Amino acid sequence: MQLILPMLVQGAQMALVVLLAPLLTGLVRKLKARLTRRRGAPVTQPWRDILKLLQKEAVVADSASWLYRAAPYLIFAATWVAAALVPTFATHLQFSWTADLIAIVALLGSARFFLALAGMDVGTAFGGLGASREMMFATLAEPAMLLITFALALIAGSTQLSTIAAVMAGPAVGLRVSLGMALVALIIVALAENGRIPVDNPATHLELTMVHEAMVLEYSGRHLAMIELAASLKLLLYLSLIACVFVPWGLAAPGQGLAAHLAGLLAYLGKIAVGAVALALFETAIAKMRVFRVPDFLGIALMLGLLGTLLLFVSARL
Amino acid sequence: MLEAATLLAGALIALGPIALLFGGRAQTALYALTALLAAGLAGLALAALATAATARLTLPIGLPWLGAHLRLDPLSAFFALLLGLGGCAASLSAIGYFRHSPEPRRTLPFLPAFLGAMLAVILADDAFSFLMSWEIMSLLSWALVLADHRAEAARRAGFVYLTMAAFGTLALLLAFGLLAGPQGAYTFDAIRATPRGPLSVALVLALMLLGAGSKAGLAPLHVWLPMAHPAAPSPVSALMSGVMTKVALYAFLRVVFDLLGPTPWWTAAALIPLGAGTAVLGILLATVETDIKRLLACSTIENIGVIFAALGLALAFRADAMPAAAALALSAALFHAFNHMAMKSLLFLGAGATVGATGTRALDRLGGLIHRMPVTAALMLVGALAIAALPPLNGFASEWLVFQAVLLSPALPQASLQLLVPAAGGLLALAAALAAAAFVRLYGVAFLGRPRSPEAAAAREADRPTLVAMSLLAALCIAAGLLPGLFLDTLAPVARQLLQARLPAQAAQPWLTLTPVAAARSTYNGLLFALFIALSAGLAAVAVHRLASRALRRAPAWDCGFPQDLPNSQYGAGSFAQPLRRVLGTTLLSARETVAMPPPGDLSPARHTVQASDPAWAALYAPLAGAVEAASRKANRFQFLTIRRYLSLVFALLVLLLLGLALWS
Amino acid sequence: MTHLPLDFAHLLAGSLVLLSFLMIYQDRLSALLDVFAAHAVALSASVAWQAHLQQAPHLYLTALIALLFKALIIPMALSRIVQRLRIHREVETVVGTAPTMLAGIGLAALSILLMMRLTAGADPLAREDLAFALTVVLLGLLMMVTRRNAVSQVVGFMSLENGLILAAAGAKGMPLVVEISVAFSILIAFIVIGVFLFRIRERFDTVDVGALDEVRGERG
Amino acid sequence: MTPLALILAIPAAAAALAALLPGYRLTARLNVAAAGAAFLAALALLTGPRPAPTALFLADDLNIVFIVLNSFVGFTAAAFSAGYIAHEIETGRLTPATLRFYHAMYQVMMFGMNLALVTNNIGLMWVAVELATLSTVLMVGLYRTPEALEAAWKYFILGSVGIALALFGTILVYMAAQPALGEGTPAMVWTNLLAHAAAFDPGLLNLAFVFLLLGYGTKVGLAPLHAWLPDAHAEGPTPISAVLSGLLLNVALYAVLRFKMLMAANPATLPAGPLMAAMGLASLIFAALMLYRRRDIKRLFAYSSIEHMGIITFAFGMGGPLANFAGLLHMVMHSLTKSAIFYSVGQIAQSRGTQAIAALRGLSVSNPRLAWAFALGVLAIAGLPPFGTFLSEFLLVTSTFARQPALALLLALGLLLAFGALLLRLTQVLFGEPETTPAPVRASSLPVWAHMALVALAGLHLPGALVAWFQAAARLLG
Repeated sequence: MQLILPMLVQGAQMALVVLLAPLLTGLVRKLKARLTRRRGAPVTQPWRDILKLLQKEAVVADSASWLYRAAPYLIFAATWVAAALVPTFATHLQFSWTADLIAIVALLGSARFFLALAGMDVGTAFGGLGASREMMFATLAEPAMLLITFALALIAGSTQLSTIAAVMAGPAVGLRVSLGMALVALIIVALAENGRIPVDNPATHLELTMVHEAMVLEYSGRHLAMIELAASLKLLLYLSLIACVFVPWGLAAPGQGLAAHLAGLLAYLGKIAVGAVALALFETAIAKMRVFRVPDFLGIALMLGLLGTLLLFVSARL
Repeated sequence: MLEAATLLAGALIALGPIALLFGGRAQTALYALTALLAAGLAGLALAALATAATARLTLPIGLPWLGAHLRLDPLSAFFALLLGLGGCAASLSAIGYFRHSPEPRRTLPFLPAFLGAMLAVILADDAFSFLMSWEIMSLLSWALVLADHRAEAARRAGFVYLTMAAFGTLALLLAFGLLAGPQGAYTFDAIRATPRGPLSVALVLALMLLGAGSKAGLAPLHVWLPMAHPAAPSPVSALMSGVMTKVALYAFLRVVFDLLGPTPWWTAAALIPLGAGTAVLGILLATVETDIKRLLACSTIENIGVIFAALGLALAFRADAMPAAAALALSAALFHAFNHMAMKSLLFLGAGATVGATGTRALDRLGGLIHRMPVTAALMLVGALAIAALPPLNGFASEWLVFQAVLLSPALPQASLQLLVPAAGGLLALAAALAAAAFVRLYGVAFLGRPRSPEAAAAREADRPTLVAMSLLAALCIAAGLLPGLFLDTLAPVARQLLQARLPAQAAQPWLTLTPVAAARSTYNGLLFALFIALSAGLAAVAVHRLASRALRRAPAWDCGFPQDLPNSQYGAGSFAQPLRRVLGTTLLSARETVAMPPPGDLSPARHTVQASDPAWAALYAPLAGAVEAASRKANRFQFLTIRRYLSLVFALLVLLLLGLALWS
Repeated sequence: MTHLPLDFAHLLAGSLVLLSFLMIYQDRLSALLDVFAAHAVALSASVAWQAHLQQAPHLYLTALIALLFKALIIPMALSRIVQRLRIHREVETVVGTAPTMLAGIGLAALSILLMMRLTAGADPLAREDLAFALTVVLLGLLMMVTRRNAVSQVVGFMSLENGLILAAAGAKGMPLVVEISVAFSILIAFIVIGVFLFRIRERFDTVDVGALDEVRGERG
Repeated sequence: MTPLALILAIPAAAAALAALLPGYRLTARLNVAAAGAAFLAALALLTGPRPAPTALFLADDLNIVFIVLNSFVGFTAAAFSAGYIAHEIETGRLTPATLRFYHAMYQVMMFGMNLALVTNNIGLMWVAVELATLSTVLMVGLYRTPEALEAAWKYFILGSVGIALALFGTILVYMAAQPALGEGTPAMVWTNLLAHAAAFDPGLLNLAFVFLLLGYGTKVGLAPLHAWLPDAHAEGPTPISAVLSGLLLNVALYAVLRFKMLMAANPATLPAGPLMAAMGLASLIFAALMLYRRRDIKRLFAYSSIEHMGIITFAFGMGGPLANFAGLLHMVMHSLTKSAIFYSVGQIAQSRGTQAIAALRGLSVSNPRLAWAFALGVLAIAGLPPFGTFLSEFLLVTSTFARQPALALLLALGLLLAFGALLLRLTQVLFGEPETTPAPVRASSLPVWAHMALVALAGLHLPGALVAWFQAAARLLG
């Protein structure tokens, strides 16, 4: 039991995130449609798209190399592994010790690295455009993420997500300004990393405003399916991350029974749903920014992350 | 073992004159012999690290009444290992690289001797032998930089390089003067035994930062590095960036961590921002650089910055009696130094292969090389991933350790350090993210896309020895990324020697998980990471191919329906850098874009020019050069005086001295 | 012992200084050469008086050499050169005569100050002699520095040497070696100067040293 | 004859012979033979028993360093000159008659320098230094070009003023010594002077030192008394440039050192060391700046000689066992290296037919061997290892920094400035594409390589006996 349960939890989570991710995307789209008084496609539409794409023939540009064809699988795998390591409904994942928060973020960086390379592989203007902008956003988002990590680690004394979640769920933390700042910063980073409004518009194919879509413009068929799936997974991952760190209640702890795990799962689904609603509301309420306004936006996250960290020192001194 | 290492150093140095005599005839044999000796050195160093013993030897050369003191301890053994591995790969690659060199005498004698001189620096145990080897090392690398002496840029680079090297040596000379005292106690043992006050510590530290820092490429003394490293032939660039900067690091470690004795905490406050700033500046320069080898050299500056920041942390922890944390920071720095040796050598060799195949260093004339040079491209991908600090490769493993050390800083008692370190951590993260951008750019522009010039379209795969050397280095990168614990255990004796502390034994951890402090705090397992990714990617691919479609059709690129045939319509090096140049470069690099648009009706092409410059040039070097120029122009008037005026000078001095005498008595 | 011998030596040395000042004051080459001849005569007298005081017969020889060479031969030779080379008859000065005189007075003050402060314990005769000698040396240098044409510079140099001989003669019992060497060096100096003047005359149209300086390897 | 007497007799006899013998080939051989014999005599003096000091002559640890160095470089310069001069005859720059004069003057100069070094009488020393100076004046003007004559004239005028000042200083020393030592020769014997210096009038000694420093300092080439030096080096025959830089400057410095020791022996005098250190530093920095705008390669190295004399004077000015040792060593290394450089420069100039740096480009392509010799020489003079200059600069900089940090910083600044300039010119000469095809070189490369080998050997391993000897000499200097 001591060994099997974490293994089971781990397996369940891996399956769960893959299944859930396209549904989350579908849910957000649906909610946004409803908010703009459209009926919208069903929640399962992303899944249908993916399955459809998987069946199709892949059209690859003449100038594309092997990297172009391998990248979608690598991107998917890296994102999946990262998502599998963020506690969703239980903290005691079998392999949670494989990576801490920094490594998870870096793994997403690896995925982005391959995505950007794939965007440049065909040798078109759009791919490069998307890649260069994506890397610029990441350049600012990553330090912000590290400072958020720093603030969290300062409170929890650890960068292991399970430990952080356990500490945050405990009574010792309380309400802190720093945490609020970290939360806001994390949300900003999440918006940027997932190419959501106001940083990027996942629904656009308007040439000059594309970032993520520009990179994957040449992809088709199963390759596109893998990339879409990876993008959905990434969104889910960030929501799970926010949920796990800032609302860690309901997470099943090691040694608890099946009921606790089921409760955890329900709580998790609830949290994700709330997150989806919040995201849809936010995206509907706000307009997309110009590309060169985004650095200022991300700069806010950077400042908040730094302030959050420094304030912790101040409060610790007081 | 020290005797063997000394013999190796002697043999390598002796190979220089031998090569000079034999000329180009035995080129392959000589480079192969060099590679063999270097490999032997690596083995020897590994054995010495394993035993962690300290050996001493005195040779009757060098300073007359002192002799040359040599010593092999874990610290020097670790750097000898770096040197052996880097030297072996570079010499291997040299076999192929120089095979068709028109003037073999311009590199052949210097390369082995350069390795030997670096080894001598590492083995030296007194100030004189140390500085002598140090300067010989600079001199030989200078000769190598000038191998392509017909290029004006190389001559200029050589001049700036050796002048900076002389500056550094003078700083070291002063530092050792202070350490040795007026009686001239030049042996390291004597220096170690002398207690010193805070002023002296501060001076030595400042001088070491100038001396070793200028060699390593610490800002603002880094300007020579992007000039000199690329100007040399690529195997030499690999050695200079991969190994020689580490020798500079060794000098810093030896003096500040070993000879200087306890250092106050504020030494760290000086070092950490310097390192973090260097990292950001270096990589920012790399993101706008359009010359493939210069880009790599700028990235060297970044990594040196990271290492120095980690060393600063180690100093802080040591000063505050936190040996375990200090050992973590030091191990992170050393591990990163090792990783950088492997990945930067790999990248430089690959860049050399690229330049050799296309005849150009301009990124904007490359493109699509992944089709023409598949092996080089694959190996370069490993290097690019590694240096961009991405898991599961080795660059990430060491940067992760650095961040772990950063995360331990809240325990430091000094408020200024508490505030400084998180900010520095943010800068390091910025540098890592920028590195990813820089290497996506390098790899994407040079190896992916379509060829931008006929040379790139006709490129051929690199020569076999270079590919072998690159494969070795790539294997090192992968091994250090997947099994960082084993590497960290290997360098534990160094931390124990310098700090009397070490990391927890990594080999004992379950699954060889990297556990710098405690399992509950932070762990990372590169092996499992890689395994998971490989498994899930493989699984996904197999599943998709089996269960869904495997049909594939080649077609022209879609490109939103308006495909452009011209290869220049691709994103190039300049365009890729544009967002970052605008966001960060405008202020930091005073980047400017100007568009000269012809008036309506005029058929001449519009011009878009981009300028970006290293702020250190404008702030420091240009005024200095101007001052020397002005002073020499003023002084030069004394060459054109009449005899009467010269006599007036004599007369004036006489009267002055007599006046002084009258007033003095 | 009365003060008389001392005073006389003092007087002679003082006259040398006075003549040095007179030389600075001259603005014509011929007059300058005349004053220089007088300078040499004064030197000769001074050395002879020292020979008498110190009972050092070899100093008479020195006095004689000074009289013959410096008071007669050299001024004559130089005026021949001036005539033959058709050199400007004026002494070309760098700064005006008056500032030069002022500077000379300053130098004299300096050397006297030096002697008074430094050599309080020394033999008074030697001391005052030395003060005057130093003044003459410095004035000679001053003349070399403030005159443009070669002939007056040569004269300045020779008056400087006169100062040296004055000092040497004043030093009690200074071995003969020195006097001979002084004479010797002046001889060689003059010969070589003559040789060079000759060559310079051959190649350039003037012995103005300033014109010589136009040629130099570093320009152009 | 004793070795001491031989050192003087050989050049004197050779000078007379050379003036009489016909044919430049014969006199050239005589020149080499005499210089070689003098070198052997110097070695005999070094290894044999030291003669006791007499009223005229003296041999102690200090001046034997100078004598051996002097006769060695004199010998190699003569050997180099033999081949060099033959080329000058071929190109018609010199005539056989001038050469006879040249060889005679060479030996007169050697005689003068040796006399200055071995004499125990400060008056005689003065005579000897002037003799050496005047003979070199004549050799500088040997080519009779306007430039050469101008250089000789400048050298002569400035040298004469130096002569006069030094003589005045010598007279003052005598006057200071005369009350204590009595009238006549004993008051001019250096060993006597040193023994009784404490009883001398300090004021007079101070005054004397000012004049001696300026007088002999002119010969040393200390700024701002240096003006004659660059032109004399640049316009004279190259072997003479080598001898000037390698020897004459040292001899003048030797004179200054002797008087510095005298000053040090009287505690009431002003400190001579700081004065010398200041002048040395000024020369170093000034010459370093001057190096930047040189177009003539010989003038470049002439300024470098000023720079190094500055370093050496600074070292002796600092005093103390380490700095004095460094100063002595640096002086020897500088003499060997600088003369080797001038030999190389002579060969290069003969090969290319010009001394203009801009026209010497691409030497490493056209004459690789020459380029190696030249490059090693320049790197050595710039103070790089493995040469002895590095050893001496190492000792000097480290020991100075531990005692006087501010001075060491200035010293380092000067060294760096000079390094930059030399490197700039070295790069310019060695690299790039050569403009012209080189002419064959006649002069022997053996002296260059012999010197460089010695310098490299000194940097790697100084024999213990040599070290003990130099340390003893350094102790003499206080």
